[in-house]
Amino acid sequence: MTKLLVPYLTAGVTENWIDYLLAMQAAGADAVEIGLPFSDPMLDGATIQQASDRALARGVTIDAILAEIKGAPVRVPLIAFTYANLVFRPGAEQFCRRLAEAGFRGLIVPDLPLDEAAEVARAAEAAGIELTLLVAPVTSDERLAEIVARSRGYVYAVSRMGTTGERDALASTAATLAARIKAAQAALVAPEEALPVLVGFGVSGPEQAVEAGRAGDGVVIGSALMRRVLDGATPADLEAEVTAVRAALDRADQEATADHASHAQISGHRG
Amino acid sequence: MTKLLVPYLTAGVTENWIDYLLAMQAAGADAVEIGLPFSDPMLDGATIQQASDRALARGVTIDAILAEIKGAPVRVPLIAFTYANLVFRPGAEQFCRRLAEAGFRGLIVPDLPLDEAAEVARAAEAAGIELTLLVAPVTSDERLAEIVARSRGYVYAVSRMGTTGERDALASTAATLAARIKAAQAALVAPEEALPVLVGFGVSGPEQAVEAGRAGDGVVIGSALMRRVLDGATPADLEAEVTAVRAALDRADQEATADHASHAQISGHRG
Amino acid sequence: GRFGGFGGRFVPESLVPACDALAAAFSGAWADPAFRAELNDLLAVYAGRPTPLTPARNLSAALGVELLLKREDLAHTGSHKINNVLGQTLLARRMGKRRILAETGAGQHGVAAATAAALLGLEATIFMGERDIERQQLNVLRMSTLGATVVPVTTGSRTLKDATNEAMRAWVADVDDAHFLLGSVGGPHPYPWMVRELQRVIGDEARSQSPYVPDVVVACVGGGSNAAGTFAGFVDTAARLVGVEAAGGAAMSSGRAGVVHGARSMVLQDADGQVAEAESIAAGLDYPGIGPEHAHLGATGRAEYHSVKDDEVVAAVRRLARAEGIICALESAHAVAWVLREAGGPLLPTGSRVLLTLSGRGDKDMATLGAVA
Amino acid sequence: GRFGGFGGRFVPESLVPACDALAAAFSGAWADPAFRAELNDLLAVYAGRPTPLTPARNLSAALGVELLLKREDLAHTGSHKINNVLGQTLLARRMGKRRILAETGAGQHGVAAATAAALLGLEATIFMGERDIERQQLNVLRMSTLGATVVPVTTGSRTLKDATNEAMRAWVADVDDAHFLLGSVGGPHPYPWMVRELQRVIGDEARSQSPYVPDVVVACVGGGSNAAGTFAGFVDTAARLVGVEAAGGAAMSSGRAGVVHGARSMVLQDADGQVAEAESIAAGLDYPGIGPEHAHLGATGRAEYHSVKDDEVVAAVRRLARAEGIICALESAHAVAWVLREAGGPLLPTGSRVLLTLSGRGDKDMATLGAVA
Repeated sequence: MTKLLVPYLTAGVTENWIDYLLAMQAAGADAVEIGLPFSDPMLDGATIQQASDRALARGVTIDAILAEIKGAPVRVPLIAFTYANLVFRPGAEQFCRRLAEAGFRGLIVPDLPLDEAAEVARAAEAAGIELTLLVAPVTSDERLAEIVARSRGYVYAVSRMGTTGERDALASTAATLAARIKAAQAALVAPEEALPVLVGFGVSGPEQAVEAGRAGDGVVIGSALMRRVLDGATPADLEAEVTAVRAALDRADQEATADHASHAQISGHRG
Repeated sequence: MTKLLVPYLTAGVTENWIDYLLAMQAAGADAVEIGLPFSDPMLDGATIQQASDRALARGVTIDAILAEIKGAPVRVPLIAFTYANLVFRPGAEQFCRRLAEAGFRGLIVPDLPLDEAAEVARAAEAAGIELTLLVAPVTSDERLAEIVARSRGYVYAVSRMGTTGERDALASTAATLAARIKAAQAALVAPEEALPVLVGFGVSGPEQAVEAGRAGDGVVIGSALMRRVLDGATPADLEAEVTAVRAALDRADQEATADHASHAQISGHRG
Repeated sequence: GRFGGFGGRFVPESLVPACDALAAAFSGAWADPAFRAELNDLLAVYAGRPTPLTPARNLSAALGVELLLKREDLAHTGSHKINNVLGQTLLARRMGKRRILAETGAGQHGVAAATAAALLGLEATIFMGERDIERQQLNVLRMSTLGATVVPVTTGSRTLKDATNEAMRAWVADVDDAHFLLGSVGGPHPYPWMVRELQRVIGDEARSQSPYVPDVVVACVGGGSNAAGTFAGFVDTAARLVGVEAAGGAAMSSGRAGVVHGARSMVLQDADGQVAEAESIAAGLDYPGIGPEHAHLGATGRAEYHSVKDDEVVAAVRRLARAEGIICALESAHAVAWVLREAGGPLLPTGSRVLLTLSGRGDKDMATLGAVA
Repeated sequence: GRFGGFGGRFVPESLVPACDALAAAFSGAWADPAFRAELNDLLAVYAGRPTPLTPARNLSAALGVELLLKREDLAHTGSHKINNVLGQTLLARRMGKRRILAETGAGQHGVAAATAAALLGLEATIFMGERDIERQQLNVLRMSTLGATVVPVTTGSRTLKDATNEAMRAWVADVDDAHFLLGSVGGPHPYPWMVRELQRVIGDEARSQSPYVPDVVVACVGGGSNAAGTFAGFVDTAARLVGVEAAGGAAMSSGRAGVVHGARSMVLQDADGQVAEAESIAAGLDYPGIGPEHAHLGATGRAEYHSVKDDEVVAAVRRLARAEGIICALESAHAVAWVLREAGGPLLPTGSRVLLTLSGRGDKDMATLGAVA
């Protein structure tokens, strides 16, 4: 099974930010997470903070972002990643409706844990938006089961305790957590109905992507790409970058398929 | 009766300070007050403070001052003006003995009021030094009588409440105080045994000197002269200055003698 | 954790177990007489409680009202912040934490946190906006002297709001070892409740010290911890409760409901929901939000919230200093400024009996005041 | 006014009646229950008395002694100086004075004097050496905020000694309208007696707060008012009394008997009797003399006087801050430094029970400390 690749892009970070989105699409992204910049990105590390600050300093608004997306030749599914206040300010219903109208498929709100998610979940469902919930390494089994049951589109495995951002190595907690989610899904639904498990937070470069992909069903890469954008990478540069990750994931997938029988235990509890 | 003129000089204020002393003598001073510089001249205004600081900064010591005086052709009586700590440091007896050896006639210690003066008074008497006590405008009649009785050489009338230093006008308290002292003396001793009353603190220039002289038997001029020295006056300049005061006092004396009968009440309780 | 439609726990999933554990630990500790006794002992023999209730005789005579001042400026470290940090740091130690993380604006909470950490043997890391570091140098030096690490926050408006973000980020990364020592009545449950409980000593003391139930109880409000603690002592009386905000950070008057720093409350924000940068001469009130309980008290009408401008605040510091010999913090001066402005008017009629919490002293503000002389 | 061979009243004749009147007025007031009640009320509801007695648990454990801290740092304005100024300013008002004149070194007495004057409606003029103004900017700003006039003194060493001279000169010139509000236990009679009586509240409180009579009672000494007030509470016990001077201003260890500022006491001076310039990092101890009662207590052996160096003092501020969360004044840190140095040695054997007066807080010293970091 090919691992999903979901790159992240802060909307509005540059004037030509749509070009980065299209580059990601061209490079074989399975979906793209669109960060709607927020003034107080509590769960983001320095890179995404900087990208958000830059976008806001450019004066972007949610309306403008959605309009640009609507006008762009996007075929890949889009998932909005933003904070609760941007959702509640216009009201969850209106916010989700506008996302849907702009062509979004999903929504991730990192400061909206299970206990506070009901209102937004209802609004999202009504608008046809998948509200993906996050699971953290410290989430209890009981709670994890409930999150898995309520999440839509994907289940987001927060690979480590910490903010978004590049790290030297993928946390060992990532594999453990993905396995726990898989186990919970197995107890809950038939294998073919299980949502893909995306591993995110601190995944950077092809090697870590492969490792994260091995743990779950796919990988979100954010800060590592945004760092390149902030440092001046062109859309073409970014396309090359994402293409390399795509290739590494595909190669790893072929190897895994070949080695499947002998390496079942190493590759974990895949459903 | 000719009014006494007692100029004041901070010892050691310049290298040639003895020349100022001799200039005062030449100008007709009846006595000279020699300020022995102290680090904390509590009762002195800015001019004498500055003169004391300058002398101390030059590194003068009491020994050196006394030696210089001893070697100078001084004929006029000298009165030391200094603070209690310089008296007590070597001990009052030794301090007074050294003054006497250097040719001093008297001693004034402004921070040694009647109640604290016994020890120094004994030491002074033993050494043949006249310890002159001060009377202030706020001194009670009873206390004033005792100060008058214990003072030696002169009685020092502090003309005003305040520190030494030039003022625009002589305080009205000066005449009142001098008259009170005279009255106390009249009650105590025969007119010919009464000590001269010197008026000091804030007397500057010939006019004020005349006014102060009229109130008592003589006048101490300090800050007005030291201001000139600090500003660079030569000994000859200073001699001219003191000569002018001397002349004004003498002239006033002649006028007073001539007008005596008709102005008795204005000129006060002169003995 | 819920105050009507406000409050809640809008935090990353990574922090949910920590918030749960904290709520449970505080519930347990708060019900444990030994914990209460230890805290009360520290408040008394270490922090100098009870703080006096001082009649402001000269101002009262001049204004035609009876003004009592609750003197949190006399508490150890110079503000009411010590009440909260001693409680939370004792709790952190009880929970086996090794270090505390704290945000600070004016530096008063940071100094208090560094103090409690030194006393109780925990490490302290204090997050402070770069702009606040510049204007509150004295408190930065105090924190360093107390052995705390002060981390400059260079993002956003470089003030309290951003320092709070950064402290929460640091907490996520070290949630086992670290206690996030939030300084005000904001943040996710259990903070607004816990901090109010730890600050209610202000109101409880004032209630028992005051010869009467005042007509009006006034306190300044940034996040609102000194006001929450004060109001807690009088919420069950007929006293009017008045919170005074900085005009440039008036979340109650100019804000709208929103979610920041883990709670739904009133927030200064734009049409998209981007949080506005507050602007106040008082670094401690330079904050676009307010504690959720205040939002609730305001929504239900139990408390009123007004605002005063920077120049009124500066004038209030000076007037109180010259009339009563008390130099209060710029933050606390907001409450004073409101009384000065309204005394004799419809909001504060002549003869009113007013109890005002002076949340802290003004030493830290002397440079700022000097610059506007 | 006489303490054995020390004390007395070495002032210009112009000040004798004022000193007499002051002595009589204080005698009368001190015997008047109404005056005592008004003062005690202000000390309690305004100044925050009683100040706590804090067990320094961490330092005690580390040093092997039992250390109790009398917390004058928590009194209003940040030091014990408030005790004296409230008493003298009430007295000045009772005597019909219109203004007060005060000298100040570190500025703590100046701030306290400006505070009391503001509270009680008198004008305040504070004399402060130019050098001290430079190193204690915070306190200069506080005095101005309180409405006091700060007069820079540019003569001599431009520190406390010269400020005292200047204040006395100003007093001579306005003796009817002005009260000279001397800040320490020096000066002519009745000051050393009056100030000690006004400060004995420190010792009396500490005595009643302490669970035992300590083995050693320690306080820093410049002029020596906090030590005098502390010792007054224990002079009739078996406790050893220890005053700690700055090495560069150690009048007891390095001085000789002399007359400065109106009293005979121990004074740093040269062979002629010129008063030496003291040199201490603590502006409040940068003084070449000491109160006459201390000279007497030292001469009779009832109290011991030791000295500590600037670097020990800086280290003591930091150690106390990190161990107990208390940033004390550089002045107070002299007492701490002595305990740190001697604990476990012959002067302060292991197991000693020590009561130490922390005379003030260290906010004012943060810039100085920062510079020696």
